[in-house]
Amino acid sequence: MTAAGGAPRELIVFRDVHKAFDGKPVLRGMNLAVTKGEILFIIGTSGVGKSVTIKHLVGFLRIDSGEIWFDGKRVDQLDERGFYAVRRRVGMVFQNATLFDSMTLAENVALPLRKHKKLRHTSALAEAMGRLEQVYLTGFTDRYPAELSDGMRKRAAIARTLTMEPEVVLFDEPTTGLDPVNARRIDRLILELSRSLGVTAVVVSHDLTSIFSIADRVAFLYQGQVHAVGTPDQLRASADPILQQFIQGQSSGPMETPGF
Amino acid sequence: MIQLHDVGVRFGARQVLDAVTLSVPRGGRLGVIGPAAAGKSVLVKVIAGLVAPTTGRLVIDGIDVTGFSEERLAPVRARIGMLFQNYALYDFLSVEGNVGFPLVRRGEPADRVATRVRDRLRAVGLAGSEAKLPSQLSGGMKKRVGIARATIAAPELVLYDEPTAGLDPVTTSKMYDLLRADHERSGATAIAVSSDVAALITFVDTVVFVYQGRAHYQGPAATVADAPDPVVRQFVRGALDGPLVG
Amino acid sequence: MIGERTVTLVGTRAVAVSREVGGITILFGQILRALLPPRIDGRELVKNLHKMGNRSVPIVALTAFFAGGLMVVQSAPFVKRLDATSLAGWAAGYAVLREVGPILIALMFSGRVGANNTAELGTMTVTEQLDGLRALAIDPIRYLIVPRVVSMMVMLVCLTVIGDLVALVGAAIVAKAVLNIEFGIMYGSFTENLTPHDFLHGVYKSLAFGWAIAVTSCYFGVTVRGGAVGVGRAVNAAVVAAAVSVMLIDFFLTYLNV
Amino acid sequence: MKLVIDSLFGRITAIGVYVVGGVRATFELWMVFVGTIAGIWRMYGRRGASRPTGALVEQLHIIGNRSLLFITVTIGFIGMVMIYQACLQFSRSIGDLSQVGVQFVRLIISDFGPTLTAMMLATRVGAGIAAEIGSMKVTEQVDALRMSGVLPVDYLLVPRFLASIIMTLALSILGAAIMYGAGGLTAYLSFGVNPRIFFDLSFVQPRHVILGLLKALAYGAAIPIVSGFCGLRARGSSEGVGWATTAAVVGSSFAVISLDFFLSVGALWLLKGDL
Repeated sequence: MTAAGGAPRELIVFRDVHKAFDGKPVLRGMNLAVTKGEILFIIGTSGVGKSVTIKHLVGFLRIDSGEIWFDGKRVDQLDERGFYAVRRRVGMVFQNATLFDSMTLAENVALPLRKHKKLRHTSALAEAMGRLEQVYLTGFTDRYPAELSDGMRKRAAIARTLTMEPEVVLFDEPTTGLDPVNARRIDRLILELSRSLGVTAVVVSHDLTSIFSIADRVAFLYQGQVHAVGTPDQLRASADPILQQFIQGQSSGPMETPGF
Repeated sequence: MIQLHDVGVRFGARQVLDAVTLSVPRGGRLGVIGPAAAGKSVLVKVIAGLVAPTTGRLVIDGIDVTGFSEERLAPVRARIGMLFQNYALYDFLSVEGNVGFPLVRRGEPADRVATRVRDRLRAVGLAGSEAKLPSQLSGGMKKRVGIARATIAAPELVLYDEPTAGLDPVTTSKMYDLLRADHERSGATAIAVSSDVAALITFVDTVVFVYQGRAHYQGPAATVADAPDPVVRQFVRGALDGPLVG
Repeated sequence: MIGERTVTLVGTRAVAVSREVGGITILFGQILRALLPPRIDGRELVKNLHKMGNRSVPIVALTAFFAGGLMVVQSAPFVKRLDATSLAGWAAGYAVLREVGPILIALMFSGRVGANNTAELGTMTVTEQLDGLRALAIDPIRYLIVPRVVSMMVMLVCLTVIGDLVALVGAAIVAKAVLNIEFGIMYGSFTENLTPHDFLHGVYKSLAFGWAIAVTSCYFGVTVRGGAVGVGRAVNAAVVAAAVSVMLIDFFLTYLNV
Repeated sequence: MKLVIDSLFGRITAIGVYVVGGVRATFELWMVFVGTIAGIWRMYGRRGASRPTGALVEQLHIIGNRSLLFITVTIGFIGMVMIYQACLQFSRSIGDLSQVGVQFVRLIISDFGPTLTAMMLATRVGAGIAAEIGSMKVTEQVDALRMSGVLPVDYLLVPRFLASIIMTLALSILGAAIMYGAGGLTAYLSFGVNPRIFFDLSFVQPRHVILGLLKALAYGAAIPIVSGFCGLRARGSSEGVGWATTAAVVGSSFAVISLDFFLSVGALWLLKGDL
């Protein structure tokens, strides 16, 4: 079943997306729409397909069937070269930051500046310093990623993604494994870039504190579909027992957790 | 059960732990918390005897094991079980081989080992996965195999290095249910390291806050969010402004 | 005699090998495509040239020294029996320049630089740094692979030239120490009996070896799966594949006598 | 002037650090060797000691059987190339190819057979051992072994050490045979050398065979020790394993070449040039 209709009005639309790995279905007819400028959280248990969902949008994974639309254009059928145009507008911050470990923080941030804005190395470095200041990393610009904490690496990765001046930023588990203070720092950064730069943020997470402090809307993924979607307050007020079990972190309840 | 006197560990020029004094009573449950790279994992490895302290003394159950050779440590280690951060499952052995390994190495007869393995796997909810290889399991399942292996030889002390890292809230709370049930039955001493403080304090009775290589604060788990120390308070609550460095 | 299992085993092996060969060919095609137009990232190229060259000089020099010395030791009984000291330099020089030098240096280079390259790219692959590049709309082949392939080819040729020199010096020193042949006689023996073609034959070979080592090491690096274990396996596979391709190329180039 | 002295001083310090590191690594390498020998005694020398049956057989299979194809292909090709070059050389200078086979077989048995086989094994087996042990080290499996009261050297290195010695000896003999055969074939096909003249074993002496086997034994012992040592030194995560594997390939190849050099020179000296 393919959803009918032309180009959607929302910025990003997933329509009836199916994806299986080695015959095991992960996404089973998922539908989701992202509005311009919002902070949307995709939440759910481990292995439910949250990261898989966002990786489809930038072409790291290919869907089995369905449609993905970005800014009025269908993107799921593009080839690798075609996706480079999408990736200039959609940035991605990976779970493990993916800084290049042979480069200092400043060189990391300078690389996309050099490649896309055609800046010379020295001026790219100068601009990179400024960008790192914005994510509170002044004084660490000459360090290598291995010398920094996870939280710092993630902030540098955010700065590097922002050099592309993307319209959308995808965050893959930005606070997983961080201690509470560093987790809240990342939350603050996401909020800042959404409010001051107008960037649309799609955040994959199961950090309950983040969800209830910065999300505009939340999509709860369960058994390969969007089980519930709404503002944090709407989710809290929902009577759905599975959703309630998840957002309260209870061990007993009707939810099936195949990953446990 | 465990006593650390002025323990310091130095890796090259880096002082990882500095004058840590700590004691855990038999049957106690200690949670180790603190910022990244503060020395939490190293502290656990010192207790397991995997990292030799540069200075200070380590006493396990009244025996001063400081400076013991690998061979002399073996009988001490036989009383300790450990869940490693990345599971450390032997990738060339099946689940059954992994869980039974500590018993097989002690020369227990095969049928006794098989019974114990089945027993343990049932306790962690993995009955029927005996023949699988670690690469066929999810993260949560690997952690539970690790727990089964750590506890199969009925250790008096179990060390858990990040038992819930990367798990979602529901799985996390199921994991702690499992640990709680296990320890209530066995009465073994437990030491757990975790960066998920909120979930950890549902399992442990005391916490130690490791900060800049030192045991900065120690107190009851239930009230750690209201600890008198402002650094601890800021850390546990995740407040952005405060005296915490790093 | 040959059981069904053996046949199956050989079959699976053959399929696996042809899959790798196919993958390497595809990567080679992609590299060629990325070279048109040739926009190589200068910083990466310089960095790799420096790293790959400097890092390997000591080990290549030591290997070459031993190789040169060994050739003299091996020819010693022959030379003694014929009492033809003037032949010692010729025998050692010919073997070193044409075969032993290029091959041993290529094997060492494959271990030092090729394996290291696989490990680096492999680590970047498993820690998603390659995807990180793609997410920044930078083509990993153009940005990462091409400079490495070019650097390896250039550097292996340079190292072979250096290695040849060191090996001849090593041969002369060992000849003096073991057979008591004067340096002057050795020098004369080298210059009289060896042609530039002998030297160039080795250099041409090393260019092809460099290409083979570069493409195989990059291929096994970017196709790593499964964390630390995968990286180790990839490095292992890369050095094995490099050794096989070096031997195969050597065989064909020898017969062509380029 | 002060600047020059400072920079010189810095250089000397750097070299000093390098040398100290090298000496320490050599010492640790030696300790791994001693530990492995002690491990053999612990596992096989005492009555009732725990012997992991199957581990040795498995390693024999991995190191030996699985290298067969690789060794056959590489050694076969290099054998053909070497005899081709030698024939070219002989026909260019002496013009008489009847001596090629006689000289070649002596070289193969006492040197090229074991050495080139070991060079190939250093690549395949050395990298394999370091990759396996290195990834066990960084994923804390080695620590898990220690927690179960197992000495990592006994469990991981001893079977590989014994298997490597046995299999390097066996594969060296095979490698020499393949080289000789491939060489004879090439000499016949490309230069028309009569196989009956080529395959003339009358000049082979027991000392050539002994030297060749001695070399194979030394290589077989050195490869697993160097590679296991590199694996056990791995740190970090995947980059640590990569480093260990690289170091193992370079280290064990270099060990083969330098052992060859010293054993050859030693034999030459011992036999007063009559090798």
